[in-house]
Amino acid sequence: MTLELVHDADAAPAAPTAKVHGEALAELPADLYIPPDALEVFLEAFEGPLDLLLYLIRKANLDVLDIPMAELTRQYLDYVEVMRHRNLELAAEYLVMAAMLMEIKSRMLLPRPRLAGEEEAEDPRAELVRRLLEYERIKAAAQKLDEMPQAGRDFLRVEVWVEETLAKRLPRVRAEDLAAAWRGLLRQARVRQHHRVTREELSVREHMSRMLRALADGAFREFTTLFDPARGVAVLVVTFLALLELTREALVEVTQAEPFAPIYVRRTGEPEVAAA
Amino acid sequence: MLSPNEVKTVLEAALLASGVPLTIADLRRLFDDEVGGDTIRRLLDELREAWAGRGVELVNLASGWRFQTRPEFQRYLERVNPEKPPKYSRAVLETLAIIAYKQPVTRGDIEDIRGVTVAPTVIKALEARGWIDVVAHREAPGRPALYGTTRAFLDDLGLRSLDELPPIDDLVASLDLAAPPADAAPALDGTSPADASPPAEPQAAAA
Amino acid sequence: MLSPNEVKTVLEAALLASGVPLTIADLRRLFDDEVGGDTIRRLLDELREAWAGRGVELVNLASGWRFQTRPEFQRYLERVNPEKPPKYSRAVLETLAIIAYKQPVTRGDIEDIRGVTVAPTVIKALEARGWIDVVAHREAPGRPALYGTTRAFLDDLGLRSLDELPPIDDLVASLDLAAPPADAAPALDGTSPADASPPAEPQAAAA
Repeated sequence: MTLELVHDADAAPAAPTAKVHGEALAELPADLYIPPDALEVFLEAFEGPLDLLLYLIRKANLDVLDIPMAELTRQYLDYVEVMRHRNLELAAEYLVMAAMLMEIKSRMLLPRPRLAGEEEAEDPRAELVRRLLEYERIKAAAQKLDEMPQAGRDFLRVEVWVEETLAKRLPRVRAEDLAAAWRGLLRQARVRQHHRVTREELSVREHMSRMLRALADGAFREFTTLFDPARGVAVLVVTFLALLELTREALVEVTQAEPFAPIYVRRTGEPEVAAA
Repeated sequence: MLSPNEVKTVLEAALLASGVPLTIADLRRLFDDEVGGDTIRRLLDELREAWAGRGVELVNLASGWRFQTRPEFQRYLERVNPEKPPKYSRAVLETLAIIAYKQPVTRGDIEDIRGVTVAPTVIKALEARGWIDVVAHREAPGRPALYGTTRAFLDDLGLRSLDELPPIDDLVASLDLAAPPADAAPALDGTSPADASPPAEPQAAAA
Repeated sequence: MLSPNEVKTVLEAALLASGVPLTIADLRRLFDDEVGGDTIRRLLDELREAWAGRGVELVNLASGWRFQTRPEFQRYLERVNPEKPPKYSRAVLETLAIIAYKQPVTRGDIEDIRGVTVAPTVIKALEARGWIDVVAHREAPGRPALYGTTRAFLDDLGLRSLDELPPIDDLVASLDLAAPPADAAPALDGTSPADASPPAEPQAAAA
């Protein structure tokens, strides 16, 4: 069995640490003697039999690709024995691994049959080696992941307060929503009346509202001041229609002292006292 | 020891990353209290000036300093905000539609068209939004308020005038409602008394 | 129409205000899609440069762009921000590494690699952090859940994709541990020594 010194210090495993009598213990003692107080801590420090095996291999500078099975198995069993003497609850995996190591060791002692035309039979250690290396790789990966900058630990997300007090979120309404609402109304009612609303009528109604606002103070207004010739004939006509409609609905009062005298218009009813 | 510029960089990073306002005492802790409160205050003022004209500003609140977006940028930000904007209920939308298309109308008119009572909260919601207001009172028992839409309503909907509301006469046609009943009355006549009452006394108007 | 500088100001405000990374599509919505993706990308690069040397940086992550503090400033920031994410045990970290590098994997696969049972709390801790989730179920007895890492995992580690994880192959270059096809029954051959890929011949490792 070869025993090569393959790994430098950088390959040394992250030694578990423990405190014994208040003093930090950086690594397992070489002779595998484990101070009783530290044992429990060490047991917890290993993530399982593979981790323990890797530790033993790396600590003794064994070649993981050519493991001296007898030596490794002995050390492993010693360790497990110490744990059992301490009556520590030993995870089943440790015992399964012990059995596996002994099986490999015994197979190593048997001559390997070579069949004609075939490659050399598989090394009994192959599967163990593969698992150890894969686990070691993952251990390294875990360490590298942990070293990467991590949100919340090594850097913080920037999330500036969004000031909403002045620009409060309000429902958005599109003109189409109104048309849809109207359509819904029509459908519901199957219309008791003829709710034909044309663009023209809308204009009239808009001017009705506008005129009522203009007359809000309840004062008389001269008829011509309600018209804005600058906006064109169509608007003049619509404004006039609005005035007629308002008169018909008794919302405004139109008065003329005598023919050709100025025509006055004013809102009917109380002025907008409540509006304030 | 950090230079004033380095201190400023740390202050900026801390304030940008903090979800809550930070007091001067908090900010001093960034430097293990090795930078004085006055220095920090001065650097905060410099920072505030440096951020002028950006979409985010540094403000001094009762509870400390914090970065916050300027309200003017809210309209952009809410477009990416996954949060759903609130929606008006059907009652509010229908009421608004009736006021928009049939103004000026009273609450009674709206109820006639909708066939249900209109809760005062519905009208209030639209008034609070500044989209409708009382344009007059109808000369009828109880002198009900007549509602119309406002300039703000047109602005908020991106319309120049009510003409730009989607026409709905073609809709009526599509619903086979084109042929009006022979005695078709204007939609709102139900509540509108045929005989107009005489005008009221002119009175001082409320501003 | 906004000028490029105005667009940049809005982009900056939106990114500073967003707790989650924003994609180019998200950012285009800021402007109702009226600014092209290329323009936005260019302005983001300008912004990133403008922030060079500050305590906060603009980064491009798996799920989009985000502002975050630079790790060099963490030692200051953690003095006012004592809240820290959990420090994970080796069991959690190794489980995470297996899922990250070998996904998708079942709990059984993880146990095969680590050689010990994986406590449910370990999986739960990673799920609670939002770093892993169930991506599918393997067609095998019991239909075990297959775990994979999430975008949040990449975001939290400042990565754009899994390719940017640190390579670990150089560690054991001599061994071919290439994962078997994903649909092969056990993703990790630990459970089936029979058809495991042949381990490398014992080689003299250079000291």
